[in-house]
Amino acid sequence: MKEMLKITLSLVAIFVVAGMIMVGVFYVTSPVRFKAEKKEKEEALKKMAPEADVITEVGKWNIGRKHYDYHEAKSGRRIVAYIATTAGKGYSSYVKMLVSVDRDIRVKGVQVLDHAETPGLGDQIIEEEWFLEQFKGKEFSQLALLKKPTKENIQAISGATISSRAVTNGVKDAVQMLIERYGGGIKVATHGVKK
Amino acid sequence: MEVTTIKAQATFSGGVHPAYNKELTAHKPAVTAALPTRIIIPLSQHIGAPDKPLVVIGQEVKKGEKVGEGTGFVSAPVHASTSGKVTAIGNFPHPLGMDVASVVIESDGKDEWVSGLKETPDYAMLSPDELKKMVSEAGIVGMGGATFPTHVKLSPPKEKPIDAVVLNGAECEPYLTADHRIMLERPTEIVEGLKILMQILGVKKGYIGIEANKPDAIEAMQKAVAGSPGIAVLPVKVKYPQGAEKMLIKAVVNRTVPAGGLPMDIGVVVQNVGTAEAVYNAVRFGRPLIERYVTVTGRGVKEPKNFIARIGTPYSQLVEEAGGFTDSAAKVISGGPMMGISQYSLDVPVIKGTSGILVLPLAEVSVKPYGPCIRCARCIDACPMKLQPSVIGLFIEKERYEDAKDYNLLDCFECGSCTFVCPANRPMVQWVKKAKKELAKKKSQ
Amino acid sequence: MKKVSYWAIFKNGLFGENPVFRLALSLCPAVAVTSGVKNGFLMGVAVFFVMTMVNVTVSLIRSFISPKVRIPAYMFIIATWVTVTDLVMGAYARDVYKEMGLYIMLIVAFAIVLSRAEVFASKNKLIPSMIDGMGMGLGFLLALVLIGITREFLGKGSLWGYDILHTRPLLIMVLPTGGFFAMGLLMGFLNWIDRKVFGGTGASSGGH
Amino acid sequence: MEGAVKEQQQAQPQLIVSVGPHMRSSESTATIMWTVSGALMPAALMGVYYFGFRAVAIILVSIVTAILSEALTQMALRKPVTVSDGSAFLTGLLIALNVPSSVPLYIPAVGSFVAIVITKQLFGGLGFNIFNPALIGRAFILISFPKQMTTYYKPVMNVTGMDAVTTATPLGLLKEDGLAALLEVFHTKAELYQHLFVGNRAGSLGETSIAALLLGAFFLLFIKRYITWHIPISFIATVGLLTWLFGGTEGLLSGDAIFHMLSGGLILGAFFMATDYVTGPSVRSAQVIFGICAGALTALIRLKGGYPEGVMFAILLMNCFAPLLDRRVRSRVFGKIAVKELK
Amino acid sequence: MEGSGLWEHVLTIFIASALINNFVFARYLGLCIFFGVTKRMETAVGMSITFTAVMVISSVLSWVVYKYIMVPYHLEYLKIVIFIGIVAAFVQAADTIMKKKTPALYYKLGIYLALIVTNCIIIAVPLINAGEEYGLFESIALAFGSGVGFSLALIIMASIREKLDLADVPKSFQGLPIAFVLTGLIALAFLGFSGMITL
Repeated sequence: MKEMLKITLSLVAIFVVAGMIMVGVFYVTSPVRFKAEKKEKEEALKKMAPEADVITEVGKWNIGRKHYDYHEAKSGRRIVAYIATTAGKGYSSYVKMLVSVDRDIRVKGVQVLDHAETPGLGDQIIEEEWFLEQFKGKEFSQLALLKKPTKENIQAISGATISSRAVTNGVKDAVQMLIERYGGGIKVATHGVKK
Repeated sequence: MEVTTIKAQATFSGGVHPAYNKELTAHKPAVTAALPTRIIIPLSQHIGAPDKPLVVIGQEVKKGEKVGEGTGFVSAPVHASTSGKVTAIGNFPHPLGMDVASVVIESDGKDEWVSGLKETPDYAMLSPDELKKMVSEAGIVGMGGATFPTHVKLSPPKEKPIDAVVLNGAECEPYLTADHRIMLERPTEIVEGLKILMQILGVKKGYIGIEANKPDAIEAMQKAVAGSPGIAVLPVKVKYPQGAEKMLIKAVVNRTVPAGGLPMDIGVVVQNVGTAEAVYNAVRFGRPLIERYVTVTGRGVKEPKNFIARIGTPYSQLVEEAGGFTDSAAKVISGGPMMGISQYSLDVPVIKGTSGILVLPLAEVSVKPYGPCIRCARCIDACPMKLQPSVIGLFIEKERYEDAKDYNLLDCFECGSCTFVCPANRPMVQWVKKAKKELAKKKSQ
Repeated sequence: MKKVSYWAIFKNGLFGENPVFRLALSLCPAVAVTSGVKNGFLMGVAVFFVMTMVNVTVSLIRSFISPKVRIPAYMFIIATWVTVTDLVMGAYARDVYKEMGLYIMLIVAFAIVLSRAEVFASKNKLIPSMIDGMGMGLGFLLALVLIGITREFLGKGSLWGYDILHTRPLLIMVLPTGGFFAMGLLMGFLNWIDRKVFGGTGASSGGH
Repeated sequence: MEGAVKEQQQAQPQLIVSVGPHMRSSESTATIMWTVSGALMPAALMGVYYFGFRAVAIILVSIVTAILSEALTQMALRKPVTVSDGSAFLTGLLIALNVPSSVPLYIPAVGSFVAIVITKQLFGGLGFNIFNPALIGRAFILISFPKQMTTYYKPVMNVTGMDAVTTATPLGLLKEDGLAALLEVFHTKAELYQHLFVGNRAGSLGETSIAALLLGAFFLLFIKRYITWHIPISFIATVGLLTWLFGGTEGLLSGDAIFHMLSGGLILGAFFMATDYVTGPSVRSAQVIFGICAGALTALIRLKGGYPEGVMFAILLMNCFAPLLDRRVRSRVFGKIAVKELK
Repeated sequence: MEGSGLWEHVLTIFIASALINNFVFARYLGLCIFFGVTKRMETAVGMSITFTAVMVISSVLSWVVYKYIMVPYHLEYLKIVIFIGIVAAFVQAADTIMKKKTPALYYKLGIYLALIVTNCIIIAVPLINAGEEYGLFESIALAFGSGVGFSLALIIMASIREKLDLADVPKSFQGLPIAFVLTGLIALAFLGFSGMITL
């Protein structure tokens, strides 16, 4: 009986001390982590609209079961860009992206946040800088993927068509959503996005 | 009879097609070999315990006199194959590869039959037991090579009723033509022998299975069975090992001997055509088994021939009578090339199971080293027992005998088909023999 | 216990009983996080930290804890230190953590940590235990770095993220299948060296 | 009686004594390997005809690398060097036939090296490899050099192989752009089938000309009887059936089975690589299962997977399962009523 | 996947975790056990059965605790301690109950129970479930899929290693090194499934 008590007490003592250590570390690190996460996101957003001084989240939208958000970027009181998180279905993963558009809902920039596409093939969407570059200035109707050189539309990376399509579709979805929210006069040429 | 008309060649699944080489001797009538001056009669010419000698050194014996007798049921007596004097009793080389107790008789040249041989023209009136006794006394064993005492095979237990006797005239071993010749030269005797066997077993159906590459033998046998009710001659497909008991039964009566079982389990008794002839001689004339057909062949002898040779005749004499070795002779095999046993010397005598002496020239002797198994499955296709020799071989190579047993090693009857076809030259039969020995050793421990 | 020099204890973890190549314990992270040197190094640091701390803790309380409940107690201690590591890396090493957070958490299931606590720390004083933990941790770290160098150099043509070859010689090396190849070939190669150069048995233990 | 073939020579006329059988068939591992290599020659020649000098260079490089790798590894392991058995030659040839004509020459060399050293010699050499060496070699270089290995040239039909134009394979076209794009290139279905059959299309060196491949396959199946129908026919038929059932865009039964059976590496794979003795099951019924599963996997990868062609992965996956098949499916022993339940 | 129902998602998770993201071949988890128990087919099969059962049940328990205790009280950061506690407690309980109720089964599978606690998959699955915020059925699908995938890996590996026993592997590579290379080759073959499903 006495031994049982001793065992229990010793275990409880370990639990308590260990628990205190963990709680202590948690309280030290969690604000750091929270801040770091927030900063990461802000920096990513900032990159999408360098001229803005305030970027605020204004709503949520979703593709299928997945939820994404979108933001307004303001310089002073003037809106300079809308930024949406989005994703497109790639070869072996969803390619998560940030898409920013200007007030005319033309693409300002695309940034890939996260993906798990095949090294050497799919990950060329990041490695080949011209690919994301060519989205700049495109209107919704121009967001079509072609497998030949094009200035008007989007040219796929040869050998990485599926990943290229993932990016294009993700951007298209986001732009369409932003047109629906902010487009006003802009007509959506082809409604219903092929995925 | 419903079976006589079957033209389609029945067979079993598996098997191989080695070059048959029978043209060397098939057309040559058997000649009686000369009387040897010295005859060696091994006391072990059958499966079972060796006989005890009935003679002493210096004793005069007559042709046909019993010189050795067994003690158990599974045994067969041996007889002097000529008249003369016993000059030695001791261990002498034997074609199965070891030295065996034997009786040596110096021939007196007179070749006198022992007195008191009883002729029985009306043997059809005898009872099965009387007939069986005669067969047993005559020392008859399976002459296809297995040398199982015939009277034992003719005494199935009561709970296993027999309904058919199959005579084995397939002779699937390449080169050999002894059975072929005996069927051509003594068809009536064979059929009468078959009838005696049927009488002993009390069965109504008799079959003679002959490989289709011996049309003359088939014709001769068909002629001989004409008018005998219940007996039919059946051509079977030319394929090795068509003459193996289980394979012949499958082909002739389309029954499958259960694995690990015997033909009697499915109501069949198989005997070699030569055995049937010996049975006839024993019953009709009271003569014991003292001579047999022997093919001496191969490109290592000058004049391949068929002989009627006395039991005990040294191989050297028969080889000499066949013109002697050619310059390139390199290997002497007792029996056929597939299951025969290669010999260290020509001093061994013809025994009851000696169907042939094959002499191969150097060029035909395979001495290639073996390589790794490439799992081509040719052996699996070839195995008449449908085993997986490749896997069995791999296990034995690593000395994993229990695993080999798990792959039905013990069902192998060592026909050599797998080894014949193996492109990597793997000595499967040799391994199987070794594994069986190791397993037996383990069991006896 | 026989008096063994600290250096011997330390060296044992590095070479003689290298947790990855010799003891063949905790193989999962060895392949999982070593597509790059940096990840392998940080994983190694995490394991180094956890092992040292666990050994220290276990050694401190070894007289105080009843042998009957020592395994659950050790596991709890391990889980605690892993949680601490996880929280710290989650806060201060963000970019690595995003890639291999799951594997950091899985240090909790590493057989090597529990086995050193049980085999060594529970029977030894504080300092030797700490040195054993450090030696083992460092051995683990070295192994991970070695695999990481092989894979990153061959797979990406870079080291620690710095592009060296400006081409990717064998992309397969950064994929799971390449990790297995790298492990197998390195292990075989080290066995070979062990046999040829040091005359050892050159056999890896049978796993686990 | 121990040992392989023991020669014992005695005083008498020096007789050779060995355990039977004393006759052996004339076939050897080497004749099999060289004959299979020979049966691939029509396909190799067609590859040279369509893709020019580059094809010759690729074939030479991969064969030489394979043979060198085998010889050097065997020397390093102090084993007898057995390159004369033709198995390394065959592996090298198969790798060459399985790469596009566009690849730089070091790529097939890497493939041959991996095939011989990692897939075969590390596992104990010929007869013990678990996977088809040529296919592992190809998979390895496909993953390592994805861009080069998926860049195909149109057949040029001139000696130099210059001025080649890159294009997608028919399967690639179908997967990425649909049937319409395929017909845009080949005009009509009949023309498509004809191009596939004679081999005037983009693809790996040795896979394009179905006619040449079938010639070799016919030789092996019916003349030499080195392979049996079990694996190739069940393999191809399953691909045909499943692509017919599910391969169409207009619901069930609208797929183009003929197209699927003629395109990609199916014929090459089914007759020359799935039939590899070492890496497939050896019992016939297991071979049929092997073929059907490989066919199903091929159809699955082609129709649903990430790669346009699935033959290579299908065979490799089935190589994984071959030991299991071997274990579960054994030959029915003569006279055994039912095979005893295994552990 | 868009717009598709829960069940399709569940099925997707199941297939993906069994084949495409197979824990052994694509995520390198459970390797100690994978190499440890695949020397003989019997142990591989025993481990497969035990593992899959423990996997599913413990991940359900973990899910319940996570969803109804840890999330409401913001204790997510303790998930490592709590999950390993749940697994260990469950394995201990299963051990005791099996020993009492079904000694025959215990005799067959008991030895594997002890090994399971140090298997990283068993702790990885609840951690992934928590990270992905899966629902109950998705969690079960991941657990069962992982169990099936792991079993598949064990059985393939065991059958191949039995064959490998007969092979003449170079000395330095015998044992683990060749097992690693072999796993790499199997993983290479399993790449054929890649791109089939996107999670």
